[in-house]
Amino acid sequence: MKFLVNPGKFNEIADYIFKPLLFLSFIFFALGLLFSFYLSPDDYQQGSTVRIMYVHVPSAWLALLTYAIMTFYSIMALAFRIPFGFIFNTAVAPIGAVFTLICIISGSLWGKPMWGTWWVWDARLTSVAILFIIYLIIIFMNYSFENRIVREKVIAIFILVGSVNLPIVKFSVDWWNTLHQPATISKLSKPSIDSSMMTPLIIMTLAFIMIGIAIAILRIKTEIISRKSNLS
Amino acid sequence: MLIVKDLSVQRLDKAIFENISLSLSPRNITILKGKNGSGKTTLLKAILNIIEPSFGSIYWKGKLLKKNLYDFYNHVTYIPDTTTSLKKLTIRDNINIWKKFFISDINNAQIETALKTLKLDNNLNKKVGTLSFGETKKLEFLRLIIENKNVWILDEPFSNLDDDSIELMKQTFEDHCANEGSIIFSSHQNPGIYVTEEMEL
Amino acid sequence: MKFLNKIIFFYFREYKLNMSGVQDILTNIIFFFVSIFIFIFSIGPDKETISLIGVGIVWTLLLLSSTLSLRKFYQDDFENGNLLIIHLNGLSFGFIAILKTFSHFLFVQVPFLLSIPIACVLLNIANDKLFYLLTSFGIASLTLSCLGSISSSMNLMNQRNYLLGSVIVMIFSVPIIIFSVSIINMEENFNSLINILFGILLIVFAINPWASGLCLKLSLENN
Amino acid sequence: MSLRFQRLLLIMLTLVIILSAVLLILYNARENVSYFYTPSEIDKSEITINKIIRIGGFVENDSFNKISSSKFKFRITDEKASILVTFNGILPDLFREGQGAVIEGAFVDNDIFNATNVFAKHDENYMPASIKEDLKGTGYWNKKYK
Repeated sequence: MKFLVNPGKFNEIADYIFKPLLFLSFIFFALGLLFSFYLSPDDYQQGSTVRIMYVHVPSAWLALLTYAIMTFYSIMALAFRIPFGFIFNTAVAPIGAVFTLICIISGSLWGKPMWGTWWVWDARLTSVAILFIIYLIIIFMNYSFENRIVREKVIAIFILVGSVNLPIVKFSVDWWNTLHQPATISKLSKPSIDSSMMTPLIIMTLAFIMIGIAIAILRIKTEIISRKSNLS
Repeated sequence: MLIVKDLSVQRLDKAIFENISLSLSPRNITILKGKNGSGKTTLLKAILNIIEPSFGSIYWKGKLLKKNLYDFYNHVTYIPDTTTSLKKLTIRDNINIWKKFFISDINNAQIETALKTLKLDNNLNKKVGTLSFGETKKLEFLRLIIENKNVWILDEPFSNLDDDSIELMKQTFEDHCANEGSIIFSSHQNPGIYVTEEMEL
Repeated sequence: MKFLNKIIFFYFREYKLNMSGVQDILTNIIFFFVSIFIFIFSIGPDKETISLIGVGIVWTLLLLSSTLSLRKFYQDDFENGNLLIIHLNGLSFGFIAILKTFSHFLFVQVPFLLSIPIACVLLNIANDKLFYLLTSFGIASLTLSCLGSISSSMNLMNQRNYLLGSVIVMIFSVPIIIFSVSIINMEENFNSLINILFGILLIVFAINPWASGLCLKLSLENN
Repeated sequence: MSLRFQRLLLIMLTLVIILSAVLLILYNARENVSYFYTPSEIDKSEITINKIIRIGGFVENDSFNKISSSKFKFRITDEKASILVTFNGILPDLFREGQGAVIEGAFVDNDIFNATNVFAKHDENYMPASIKEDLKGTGYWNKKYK
């Protein structure tokens, strides 16, 4: 597991898995699209609109997951002095922001026909909007500091402070009355989704994860190179 | 008392200085000489435990500095190359603040003689912001008297000082030395101060 | 005892410093009132509308005026080396952050607290709401001071993007605003809402010395 | 007080504060960040006329009346209390009797709520339309699926 903290080792492994990963992610993405458009049934309630879920839910999961991993790397970087954590944070924040944006856009596209509105300020939607802005602040911070050492450490501290928002996003639908429905899939209980709709959801999630990892590999490699040549 | 062993500081994988060793005991005056950007301030900050050294260690009274930091801070006065006196306040206010904040046991008469020798006693009610650069610099040195501590760490104390003031500092340094004190200061050249150790950076 | 003395004289220093720049604090308050005038003029003379959105206006402006002065939080003491001197006098960075936060609360937020009643008269806010507004702002303003400490210590070395500090404070103050505005709208839930606000204050207050202390050390280290 | 002792003090302080803060919030946060009220939460005696609020619940069965092409009348219920709602506008696709809904508007008098916005609320269950027919046929259709 050393490649998760060591830039050199990371480069080795990344070169090794990048092409197969890209290939696999394309296959999964195609398969996922096929499943979500043709091979999955209409919902008993929402009809065809339910297919937005196959984009919305994976992107929402990944937006949260990305931030959680960034939090983990920030702790590693600050507490155990592992500089790879800083590289990871710089490289991955825009990916998380894009996933959050996809989640927000697909969500409002879904909300208009189903709820009758693009956007409401309930607890879930507000906390996701805050998550998006936190991502944006992280990205902007990358361009605001002259001094690299200060910059990456301040960003790591900011990520830690901002991680307070994560449980709020996740549990807002359980804690409070929201227009957004509660979680369909949680660890504690049997998912309340039919297996014929679960399949495309899982395939799409895998596809999203693989695309995310592939872009992350590219960005982390660029970041490592630019640091070596002291460009930033 | 203070021993610096093989100290190196790196930033972004570039060494700012390497393998510096020095020791400071009572009655010692050490000068750090070097060009701009040679890492004089960085070394002083490393000694003050503000900058984490990449390699090497610092000892204070036989213990690692990190383990004995509070005692070290109780014995050291640091004068940075910036103006720490508050520009919006008068000289008198500044002196009052310092006296209280550093819980100084110096009495007013001593401070007054110091002010007189620094030739600052005429404009006690003047705001620091209106003083000339040399005068503010001299005001900074008043903190050495007020804090009344053993080890003085001074960053570029002689920039912008006229010859009279430098002569005065010379005298002050010698007095401090005679009082079992010790001094480290950085300067790009020695203005004729008696030093026991010279360090080229 | 010596530690207590240091704290007391830290505040003596802060008091002197703030009193010498008392016009800065007054400018903040003038900004607050001028913005209220602008709001009143731009909305028009309809008293109903103004009193309806009055609480929101007060909140927005309080947030704006206290974030606009954020740059002064640590910047002066950082640049002229006083932060270092204070630390060398035996106060850890975490404690400096706590002390500074209270000082900001005392010298920047409390004047606002005192000027809220006048703002209420200008904005036609009912007198019985004043009590709720004052209590909620009393708690929330200390929270804002803590957030301000975190954000301004983060941005000490930020020489390009000054507004970022304000954005950080504002984004984290969203829950505070939500709860304090609902205090005014739902008076029957007063106690539990105040408790929540207090809980948020405690969390931010606990994070503050660690985050700010780390950022202060970091900025001094690399200055 | 040495710097290490200050650190220790800070750690203890932080732990105590965080603990009490979490307890405070958990005890109080439950009912307060609601996006809407349920009909039974609304106290009939304390209705403020013309104050804009949101009410969430289910559209009561057999209560939906179409007055004109864009004027509707229905009741919102949570099985304990119900409220008569009038609405002038376009309803979302998902809106039907038995469906969850959140309405935004104000009471025009003590009994009638005039909605300015109607949002449909769907639940967390997803299931193919064909299966619903099967379930209904065999009698396994759970009434809870709204």
